[in-house]
This record gives sequence, C-alpha cells and structure tokens, in this order.
Amino acid sequence: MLVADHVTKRFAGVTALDAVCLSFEAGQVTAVIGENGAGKSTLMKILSGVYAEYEGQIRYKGQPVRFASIRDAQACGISIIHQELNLIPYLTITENIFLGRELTTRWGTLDQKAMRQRTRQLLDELKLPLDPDTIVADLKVGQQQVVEIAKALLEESEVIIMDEPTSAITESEVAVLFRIINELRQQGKAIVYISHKLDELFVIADRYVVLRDGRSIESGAMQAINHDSLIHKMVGREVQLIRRSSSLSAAPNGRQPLFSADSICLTHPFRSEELQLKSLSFTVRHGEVVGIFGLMGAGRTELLETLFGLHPQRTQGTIWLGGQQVPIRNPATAIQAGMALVPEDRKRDGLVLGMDVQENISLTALEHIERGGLLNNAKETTLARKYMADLRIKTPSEKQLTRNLSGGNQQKVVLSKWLATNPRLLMLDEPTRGIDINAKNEIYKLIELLAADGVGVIVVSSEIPELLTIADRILVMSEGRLTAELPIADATEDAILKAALST
Amino acid sequence: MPLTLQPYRPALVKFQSLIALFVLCLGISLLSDKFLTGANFWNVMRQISVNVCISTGMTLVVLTAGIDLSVGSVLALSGAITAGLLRNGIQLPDANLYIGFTVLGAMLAGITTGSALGWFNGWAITRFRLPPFVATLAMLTIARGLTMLWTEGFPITGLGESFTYLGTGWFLGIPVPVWLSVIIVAVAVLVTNKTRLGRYIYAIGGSESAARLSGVNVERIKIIVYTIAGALAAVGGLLVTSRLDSAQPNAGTSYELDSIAAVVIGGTSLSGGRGSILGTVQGAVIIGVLNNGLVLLNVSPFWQQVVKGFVILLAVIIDKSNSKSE
Amino acid sequence: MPLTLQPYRPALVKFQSLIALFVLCLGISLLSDKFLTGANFWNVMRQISVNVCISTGMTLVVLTAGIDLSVGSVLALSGAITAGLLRNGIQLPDANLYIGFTVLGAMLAGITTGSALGWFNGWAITRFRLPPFVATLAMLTIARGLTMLWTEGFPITGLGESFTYLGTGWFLGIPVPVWLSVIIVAVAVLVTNKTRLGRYIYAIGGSESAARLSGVNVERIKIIVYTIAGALAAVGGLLVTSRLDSAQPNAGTSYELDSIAAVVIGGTSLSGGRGSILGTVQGAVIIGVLNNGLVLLNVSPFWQQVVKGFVILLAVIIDKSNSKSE
Amino acid sequence: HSASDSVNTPKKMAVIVSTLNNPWFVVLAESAAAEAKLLGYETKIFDSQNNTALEADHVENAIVSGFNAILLNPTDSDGSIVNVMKAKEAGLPVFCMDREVNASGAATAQILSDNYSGCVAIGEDFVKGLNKKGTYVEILGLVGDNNTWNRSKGFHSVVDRYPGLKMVAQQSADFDRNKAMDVLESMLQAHPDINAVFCGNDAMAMGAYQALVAAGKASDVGVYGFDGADDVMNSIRDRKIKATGMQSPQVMAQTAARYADAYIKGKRDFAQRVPVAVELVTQKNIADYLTLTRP
Ligand SMILES: Nc1ncnc2c1ncn2[C@@H]1O[C@H](COP(=O)(O)OP(=O)(O)OP(=O)(O)O)[C@@H](O)[C@H]1O
Ligand SMILES: Nc1ncnc2c1ncn2[C@@H]1O[C@H](COP(=O)(O)OP(=O)(O)OP(=O)(O)O)[C@@H](O)[C@H]1O
Ligand SMILES: O[C@@H]1[C@H](O)[C@H](O)CO[C@H]1O
Ligand SMILES: [Mg+2]
Ligand SMILES: [Mg+2]
Repeated sequence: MLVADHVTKRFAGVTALDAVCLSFEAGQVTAVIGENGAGKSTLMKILSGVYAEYEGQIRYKGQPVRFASIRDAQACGISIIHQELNLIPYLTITENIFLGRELTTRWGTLDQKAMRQRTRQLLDELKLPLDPDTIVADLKVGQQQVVEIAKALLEESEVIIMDEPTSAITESEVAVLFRIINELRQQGKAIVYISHKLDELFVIADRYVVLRDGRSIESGAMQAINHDSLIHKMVGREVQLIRRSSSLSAAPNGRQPLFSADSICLTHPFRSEELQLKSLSFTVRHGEVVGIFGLMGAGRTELLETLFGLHPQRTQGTIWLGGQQVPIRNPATAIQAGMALVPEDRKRDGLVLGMDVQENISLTALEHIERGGLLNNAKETTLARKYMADLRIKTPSEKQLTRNLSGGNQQKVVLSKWLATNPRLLMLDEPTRGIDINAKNEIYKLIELLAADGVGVIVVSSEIPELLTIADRILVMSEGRLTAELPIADATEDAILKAALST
Repeated sequence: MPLTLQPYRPALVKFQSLIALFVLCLGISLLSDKFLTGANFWNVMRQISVNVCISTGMTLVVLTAGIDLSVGSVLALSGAITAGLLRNGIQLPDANLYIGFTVLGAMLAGITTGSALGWFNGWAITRFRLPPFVATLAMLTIARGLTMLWTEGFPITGLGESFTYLGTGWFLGIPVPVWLSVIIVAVAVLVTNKTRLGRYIYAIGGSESAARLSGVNVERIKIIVYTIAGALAAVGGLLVTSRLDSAQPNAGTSYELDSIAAVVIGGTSLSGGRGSILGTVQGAVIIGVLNNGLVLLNVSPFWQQVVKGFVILLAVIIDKSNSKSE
Repeated sequence: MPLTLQPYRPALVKFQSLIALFVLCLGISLLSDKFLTGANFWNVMRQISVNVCISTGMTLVVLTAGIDLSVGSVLALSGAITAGLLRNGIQLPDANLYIGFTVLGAMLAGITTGSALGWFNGWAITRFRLPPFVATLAMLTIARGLTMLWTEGFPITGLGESFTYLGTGWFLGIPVPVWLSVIIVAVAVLVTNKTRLGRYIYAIGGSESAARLSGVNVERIKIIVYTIAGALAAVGGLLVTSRLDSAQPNAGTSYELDSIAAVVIGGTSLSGGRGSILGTVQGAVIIGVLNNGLVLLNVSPFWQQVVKGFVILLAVIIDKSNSKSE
Repeated sequence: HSASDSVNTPKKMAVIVSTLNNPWFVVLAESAAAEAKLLGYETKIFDSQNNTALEADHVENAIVSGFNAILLNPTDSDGSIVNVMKAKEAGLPVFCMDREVNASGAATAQILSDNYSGCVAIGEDFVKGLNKKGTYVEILGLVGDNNTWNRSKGFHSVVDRYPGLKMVAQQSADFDRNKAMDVLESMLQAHPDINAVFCGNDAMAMGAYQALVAAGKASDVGVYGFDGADDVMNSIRDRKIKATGMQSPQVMAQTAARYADAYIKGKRDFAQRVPVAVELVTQKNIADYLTLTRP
C-alpha cells in the first residue's frame, strides 16, 4: 500500500536515512523498531509530507507520489500522530483537533457546535472524559497524547502512522488505543506503529520492520520472532538486560535513612483551600531505590517539584537530608544540599536545547570548572567528555547542540548534568519515557551503580514492570496521597494498581 | 508555577483590564467633575479611535507572535497619498495627462498604499525569515522617507468637507470615527473568534511548528495579517488626516509605542497566542482616559510623563495580580 | 527547512555580519574617496561609541529574552544628573547646605542613577512578572519625565574641560570614547563567554525553566542584567553629555530603536539565548557606517531614510542567508 | 589661477538644520541651499532630527568631506556650541540661522530670528485683543526645546503684568497639530469658557483652531500662533486665527548663504548678530505679507 524505495535523507552533517526500503500493507499493523536516532521519525515525516526534500521514491497504492506538504499527504489519506506533542497550548481540545480542517457553516464562519459534537464523540471513543472546551495547556501530558490520537482519527485515513503514541499514557488508555487499532485494522487500514515498549508490539503488531543507523535491516512477521532476537536485530549485538538481583534489595534495608520528608503539603495554585499534596511522609535510605507509582495526575511530578523547592510559597512540611534539615526554598538550595531532579519534560525543563552538550552538562556545576574566577574551557570539556564516555552519549562531539540529539541521548545529557553535582539524592521523573530498550537498560545500570555508591534514588514511573525491575521499595500515590508502601518482595502488579486506584 | 502553563480563565481573560480601567476612571472623576460628562465621553472616544484602528491590526500581528513597528509611518504615508491625490490628482504635464480623484477614490488609494506596505512587511518576514522587529523597523524608516518625498516635507491641506466629515462628522448622535472604529472592532472580533483565519492566527502564535504540522499555511496567514495591519494603519491615517483637514508629514510618529502599549495593557501576550481584540480596546481606552485625565487635571507637562509611566505599570500589575498564578 | 532549527556553526555565527559590513564599506568607498580616510575612520568610531555602550547592555538583556526600551531616557536622565551636580551641586538653602561635586563624583552619581533605574526595571519585571516590553516602556516615559523635572526643560551647559575630555579627548592617538567603548566591549565579551553570569544569561534566554531547575537564580540574574543595561546607558549619557558639553533634556530620544537594530543586525535573537556582543558591535558599526556613508555620498535627507531602511533589510537578509541551515 | 581652481573643484556649503520634520525648517534649508547653488556652490542638506548628538556627527562628517562653510540651524542654543567650536577649530566658518548659539565668537555670524521679542509682540496684541481681561490656556511645544521656553517667556513677560488675564491651564502638545487638537479638546472640557489660546507654534495653532471648530467655539475663542505658516496666514486672512509671529526663514537663509560666500571670497569682518525681526501678523496687516513660499 505504502512503499519507501531507497529513501535517503540528509541533515547538515548527519545522514538520517540511508537508502531505506520498506513497505506497509493494508489491514496490517506494522511495527517500526529501532534505537533512538535510528531514523524512524524522520522516515515518518517524509511519508506524511513534513519533509518534502529527500532522495528516493515513495509509492502509494502503486503510484509514485511526492508529497509537497502535509496537506498533500492528508488529502491522499495519510495521517500521523507525531512523536513530539504538536498541540497549541492555548487552544481548546476541539480547536486543536480540527486545526487546519475546521468545519464551517453556510456563512463561512466556524461551525463550533458541529465540531464540539464530533470532538465529544471522539473523546468518548477514546474514553477521555473531558469537556471538549478544555484548554490543552491544562491537560496532563498523557491526556494531551490522547488528544493527539483523536486528532489522527478525525478523518478517515487509509494509512495511520503512530510515532510513539503510548509514551505518556497508562495501561488502561493503551488498552483503549489497542481496541481502536484493532477496529481500524479490520476496516482494512494500514497502521504504522512505533514504540520502544516492545511488549506492546507483540500484542498489537502483525509485522515488524527494523531500522538501524538509518538503514532498513530486516522485516518479518511478528509471530516469527521473540523478544530477545528483536532486541538483537535492533541493536546489532547481544544486550545483557538488567534483571533484578535479589541481593540488592536486601542490602539497603538495614541502612540509615538518608532522606526523609515529613508531612509535605502543597496547596493548589488558584484554589488555596484545596491541597494537591496531602501530608506525604516517607524516607529514602542510603543506596536505596524508591519507586513511586501513580496514575496520571496522582501528583508525583508535583511531589518531586515540591521537594526540589519549585513551589516554596505553596509548600508546607519539612525535609531532611543526611540528618540536616533542608529548607524548601528554591532549586539552588536543594542542589546545594545534594539533591538533583531529572524532570519529566526533558526538552523544556531538562535542557537548554540551544546550548551544546558540554554547556548543558556543566550548567549545574559551573563553580567546579572555574579557574581564577573564569570558566575554564579545558576543564569543561574534560567534564563533558567524562560523562559522554561513562554514559555512552551518542553525539559527534561535545559541541553538538542538544537540540539535534535523539531523545535517549538527550536524556543521558540531562542525567550527566545532575551527576556532575555529585548528588546524594537523585530524583528521576519518568526517566525512560521515549527511550529505546538499550538506552533504558543503560539508565537502569546507572541507577544501580549510583545506589551501590550510597546515593538515594527516587524514581517516578508509569510503567510497573520498570519499577519492579529497579526499585527496592515502591510507594504508590493516588490523588495527592500516599496510599501504599510496598517492599519489593510484596509488590505485585495487582497490589500496586489497587493502591493507585484507592482514594 | 514556573513549570506548568497558566490555565485559561475565560472570564478574567476577557475582562482583565476592566478593573484597572474602573479604578482609573473612579480616581479621575473624584478629582474632576468634568470627567464624567457626555461631551467628554465622546471626546475621549473620538480621540482613541485612531489608536483603536491601529491597535486592532497590531493585536492580530502580536497574536501571531509578531510585532509591527511601522504603523505610524504607514499611517503618515497613506494619509499623505490620499490627501495628495485629493488635492492634486495625478498630473503628468508631459503626457498632458491629469487624473482627478474622488474622495472615495483617494481614500481607496490610501488604503491600498497601507495594505501594500503591510504586505511587503509580511512578505519580507516570511520570505527571508526576518525577525518582524527588524523588518518593520526598516519599514518605519522607509515609509517615513517616502512620506517626506511625497509631501516634500510640507503638509497637504484643504481637503474639502466631504472628506473631513470622516474625521469630524457625527452620525446618529455618534462621531463618525467612533462608528468606524466600532465597525472595525466588531469585524475583527468576528474574524478572531469565528473564522478559520482567526483560529489560525491564534494557532500560529501558540506554536508555529504545531500549526504548520497541522497543515496551516503559516506564511500566507502571516502575510494576510501584516497586510491587514497595514490597511488598518491606513484607515487610521485617513482619520487623522481628515480630522486635521491636513496630512502632516510627521503624523503618527511613535504611534507604534502607544499601540503596542494598548495591546499589552489589554492582556495580549507579546509572545503570541493569547489575547483578544476587546482586551486591546480596553487598553486603548485606558491610555485615552489617562491622557484626557492628565489634561483635565492640568497636571504639569513635566509630571505627566512620570505619572503616565507609573499608571501603565500599575494597570498591568493589577491585571497580572488578577490573573495571577502563584 | 521550517521545522528544524539552525545548526551550530561557530565560525559563521561569530562573523555573520562581517560580510554585510564589508559589502557596505566597499560600496561606499567606491563612490566616495573621503570614506577610507583616517580622519573619517575615527569619526565613525567616535560616533558609534555611544550606541556601542548602550547596545552592549541591550545585548545582555536581549540574550535573556528581554528587551529594554528605556535606554534613551535613562541616558538622558543620567547625563542630566551628572551635568546638574557638576554645575550646581546640591543646594539646600533652608538648611544652608551646599554640596559640591567633583567630576568623578558627579559621574558616579550619573552612573548610579542609571543603575538604579535599570535595577527598578529588573525588579518590576521579576517581582510582578511584567513583560519587559511594558515595564521598560513605562520607564521610558518615567525617566523622560524625571529628566524634564530635573532640568526644568532646559539644557545644562558649561561643564568644564576635565569633564568634556571624556567625550572629546584623545589618548594615545585614539579618541577617549573609543577607548571607553572598547574596554566595555572587552569586559562584556569576557563576562558573556567566561563567567558564570554570562553562562546563566544564555541559559535563561535558552530556557528559563531549565535554567531555574538547574539552580540558577533567574530573578537575580535578570535584575543584574537590567541593572548593567541601565549603568551602560548612563555611561552613554556621560559620553553624549561630555561630547556636547551639555545635557539636553531630550537627549537619547528613540535611541532604543538604533540599539535594538544593532543587536538584531548583529545576529542576536530577540527570543533570547543566541547571539554575541561582538555581533552587536558589528551591527552598530554597520549602522554607523551607513549613516556616515549616506552623508558622504550626498544622498538627500528624504532619500536617506528610504535607503537606510532598505540597507538594514539587506544587511539582515545577507546575514540570514549566510547562516542558513538548508 | 585661483579662479580656474575653483572651476575645477567647486566649493561646497553644508546646510545643517535641526529638523526637516516641520515645513518651516524645510523652507529654511531649501532656501539656504538654493541661494548657495545660485552663488555657484555645491550644497548638501543635513537633518539633525532635533538631536544635538546627530548634529555633532554631521559637523564632523562635513569637516571630513571637505566642505568650505556651514550654514547651521542649531538644534540647541547651548548644546550646539561645541559643534560650532569643532567646525571653527577645523577652519570652517559657521553661520547660524534662526536660532542662536549662546557663545560669542564661536560662529562667524548669527542671523537670528528673535523668538523672545516676537512673542513679546504677540503678547501685546493678545492683551489688546482680550481687552486686558479674560481667561486663556497655553499650549506649549516640546518641553525639552528651548524655543518653547523663549516663546513662552516672551509672551508671559507681557501678559503676566495684567491681573485681569488669567491662564487657567498650560499643557504641551509637542509642536504637533494632532496632539494640539486632542489636548485642547480635553482642556475645553475643564474650561469651557476660555477666551483665548496661545500656542507655541502654528501647527499647534491650527490643531487648536480645529478643536474649537469641532466644539462650536471657533468664534468665541481667539487663537494665537507663531511661525507664519501657510495655513495660519490663510486663516488670519479668513479671520479664523487672530495673530502669529512671522519669521522669515527665506531672508535668514539667503543672508547666511551670502555671508558665507563673502567669507570664502576673503571677507572677514562680520557683525556677530544679525537680527531678522519676527513680525507680528494680525488680521489688520495680513495683506502686507506674502505667505511662506519655497525657493
Ligand atoms: N533537524 C535535524 N537536524 C539534524 N539532525 C537531525 C534532525 N532531525 C533528526 N536528526 C538526526 O537524524 C537521526 C534520526 O532521527 P530520528 O528522529 O528519525 O530518530 P528516531 O528513530 O525517531 O529516534 P527516537 O526513537 O529517539 O525517536 C538522528 O541521528 C538525529 O539526531
Ligand atoms: N497546570 C495545571 N493546572 C491545574 N492543575 C494541575 C496542573 N498541573 C497539574 N495539576 C494537578 O496537579 C495534580 C498532580 O499533577 P502531577 O503532574 O504531579 O501528576 P503526576 O502523577 O506526575 O502525573 P503524570 O504522570 O501525568 O505526570 C493533579 O491533580 C493535576 O490535575
Ligand atoms: O521656529 C520653529 C518652529 O516654530 C517650529 O514649529 C518649532 O521650532 C521652532 O524653532
Ligand atoms: Mg522518533
Ligand atoms: Mg508526572
């Protein structure tokens, strides 16, 4: 149905796609897999008319096509859910879904009513119980992703490309999405599905296509392959996946508490009588990895932000680190005390995208690279190179702009900049979102290493398997409250979900 | 909350400046009993009508995250073109040619001039990806120079009653310029809220790349918006010219600042995507009332600027604290 | 490509405007043999030194994604304060008090004034989260009003040779204002490239939330930056005042536009995070050479504005196409 | 020998004016340039845009470009002194037009319009016109411009001696026609019963007049201006405006150009100040005056 024939795409200095050949069939879900930076999104942007300049040929229903614009591709029946959220923050859900395809009345004015109605329908189908007039900026990332999905489903398309549609949503929403994908498949649509969550692929995909370093490597039926060989094909070598080592979980229990939070409360920014965090108390021991689970909007991000001093005026409660009370004042104070926060949105809050790798890594540690009051370039480069080597950051040089790195490598840069502060307590908010299995694995290893060094780690994640792999203890949050504290031995998927749903 | 975006609070967004305006009016009327009179009301309304025209266009530009510094010069050139054609027509003595202009014809020529300059702004900005600040700064200079060339530095005066009616006449008990600005505002409100164009303007300002990915022809919309801004500056030029019965070569100098002030006081974000035409009208009224009040109270010209600066600061702070996050 | 941002190309970023500058100089020197003379060179350098001072501060502000419209008025007030203190000192006849000022003391008072006004800008912007455009627009008006109040609308003249040396003297074959601006630029280059402050300025402009999360005290840095901008505007005020041996109440009017033009022509992005001091210097030189060239070439004053506008457009377009991505 | 020299390389005169944003100065500049051209010089007009610093740039540029004389309309009587001195040091004679610089011996000669005395005359006519009693408002020019104050002071030096004449408000309209209209409209709200308006220049007088027309008070309130601009001269003829102070930009400009020509040809002894009277133009004597015309 849709065929890429020797498609090559070059960016200044990088060949993102190198003579890629592959095809997508009607009535099938084709999974495109590959490491971060393999070229998956670039290819999808070509297929959907975003990039009009490339070498090679695209054939659609047997005819060679060349989409000059997004509208062109849309008109031919190709729609796409982009990996990056592409919503206009200050417009409503309805306005976003219909952007560029508004319905109009006889008078040429916008037919708000019809659009609102259709939006409500779509949201119902996707089980997103929201008012169509809600402003998108007020939605959680996960909800925004569902809106993106709705946007792609608005028009009857022949080909629907989904570039990591589930990176920010929870399992119940994934289930809804899969039900819809199944319906689309039955209607004979071609679905292109990209995800780093390999387990999903086995549930939903019929075929797989592997991209590695911008080249198409292999394709085949999903049934004919297993988890491990899929990873092998992606990475091109064996990967030793982290499995829980039982010895680790036992160790920290006996140790001294490193960090404790006592009765942390956070009032709502506008409704001061309402609490977003309701008296949370917990501890983290030296070398312990504490996982925090919760459904979308449970308040996990707010908790980490609060501990880090981002909302000082609205915060109550106290925190101690290494026996000393740390005032909740601002991030600088938190950093000084030995805390670090890898934020949820790495592009907006984690990195200065217009700065290069080296400048991003050193940003938190500038006082260490000063000589005589001036920043020392050699020291800075040394610092950056150390982490580039330790974390295996894939970049042509430390002078590359972080904007041009793939998601996984960006995340490693964020980690580096916090490791450079030698933190005693490392807080990670969704550290592996959108990251390929290999990079994920490396991040797990790193967490393990840090813990072995005595660093306390708090990991917020929406993936229960991930928490079960790396955590020593799991806290569960629901509506701003701690609802369970489960030692890893007692932590089962059921128990965790139950606590997450309780109020 | 630094890390999350501000939520949308429709009620306050729409009427954010009203509180500041109310406080201001109350203050002045306590100090002067001439303030709250019918005659003074129409005065203020007529005086702000030019700024309302210009600022309506400016709002559209600012909503796309742009800016237009050239409005004052465009106003001057358009007014001068209209006045020149009205007075002298087009004369080509060599070809023994003389084309006279009706009032309507001359006005259309003026508006066409403004639109063309605005179009050029939009074209330069999209074609060469220039920062709007620079492109329109260049136009500020260019259009002023062209005005000087066209007028040779002299005002063009004596334009006839049917033309001056536009700026000075009354219709159904309301001054004509006020009618005109009300109509422009009404159309602009309709466009921003009820048409695709309006939707795209907000979308581009909210996130240009997301708008582009949704298939919005960003370049075209921007060109349209700058063209509208130019056309509305030209309408402002007609009003000023007609009101003074004279096109002044230095008309409109530094109007861009008053206009941007109206837009921003009215709650439109200079980074685009958020704001409204009605907010801008409120901003323009605040500035107009302030100017009027300072004169009514006979505040010394030295102190006026100081007071004006602080009132603008206060007005924006009041707005902010009313739509404040934390 | 609309959707991707420009890649990093250090060599071109640093010297982006040089090509435009070179073309400009070549063009003028082909048309006028007076252009490439030593005397004219120092002329141009001395003429741009005020803009260089102001624009250095403006660059820092713009790098944080801010803007400072008040520089012209701050310049005027600071110059007037220095001149007033130098001439009259502080006299309180009631208390039978008279405090005289040395040249240095008066100059310090002027710079302190500028810094205080800049600090106020920064404070208002961070404390009330005002858009810098509005806060500094208000300051533009306030400082101008204060200048009028302080001077009572009259220039303050006759400031003595030791003071006018600053603006008119030569030292080691180079005009003193040129020395001063070179020193300011050198320090600013050092600060932006080699200090934490500089790094934080770029980081805030690149992503304010990421900078805050990295432990940068965003508010403090911004206040510092606006204070520096005020102080440098004051230095510009001293230069103007000293050069004319007179503090003019309306000095510096619309200098903000020239200054922002220099910053933008020099390749600094108005959305912050990208740009450099040296780029700005090149921008200021381009504007200075242009002004000088138009005069040398005997372009009529009305045409000058038109030509100037187009040259600014062209200069920025040349830059753009040279640092273009793909 | 020297005659053939001057044929090969024509001598040049620079005309530097404070602003071209006002027709009055356009006439001044163009008249000076036209007269210089008539006398066989190359000329160039520089616009200082009311900015003494820009004026300094122009003087420097003129020196460097080899001009032989400067016909200067100073931006500011004090602020322009250094600029005149700079030219003098470089050996260029400077002839000031319209406005003076407050330094003796700096300029070779100053051909001046006397703002203060001109407004004294207007003040006298004003007193007469109002019969020594009534209320009035004043509209000032740019408050940072010393012409504004010279005019205001000249006017008040007369009018303030009459206790029956009461100024009820004083506001600025920046020499701008539109602003003057706005300002007077507002002033009329606070003071509906004034008898006269004194304006710092003719552009503002026209704006004021239009505000009065709009308010239906044109026949009750007398308007006084200053400059002798076309509009106002016509309006005086039509009995719409009471009086203005007629400055003669052409006369000043031509005189300055002729003096400069004489200097270049070797003459050195010039009178320091050559006053060109500002003449009071009223509805009575309007017939004696030509309107302001371009060269
Ligand atoms: N605009 C650009 N400029 C320069 N290089 C780019 C640009 N866009 C992508 N690249 C590079 O092209 C390569 C492919 O990127 P792409 O986004 O297609 O990867 P991906 O397979 O989608 O990765 P991920 O799983 O992280 O989403 C990467 O090396 C990336 O750095
Ligand atoms: N911008 C906002 N406006 C209003 N309420 C908000 C906003 N952001 C968050 N909230 C509320 O704060 C609470 C906690 O949100 P938080 O982002 O901390 O959740 P989370 O568990 O981290 O969810 P996610 O997994 O989506 O990141 C929720 O009740 C949410 O509705
Ligand atoms: O004489 C001129 C004109 O009156 C002008 O309107 C203002 O400046 C004065 O010097
Ligand atoms: Mg991708
Ligand atoms: Mg979260």
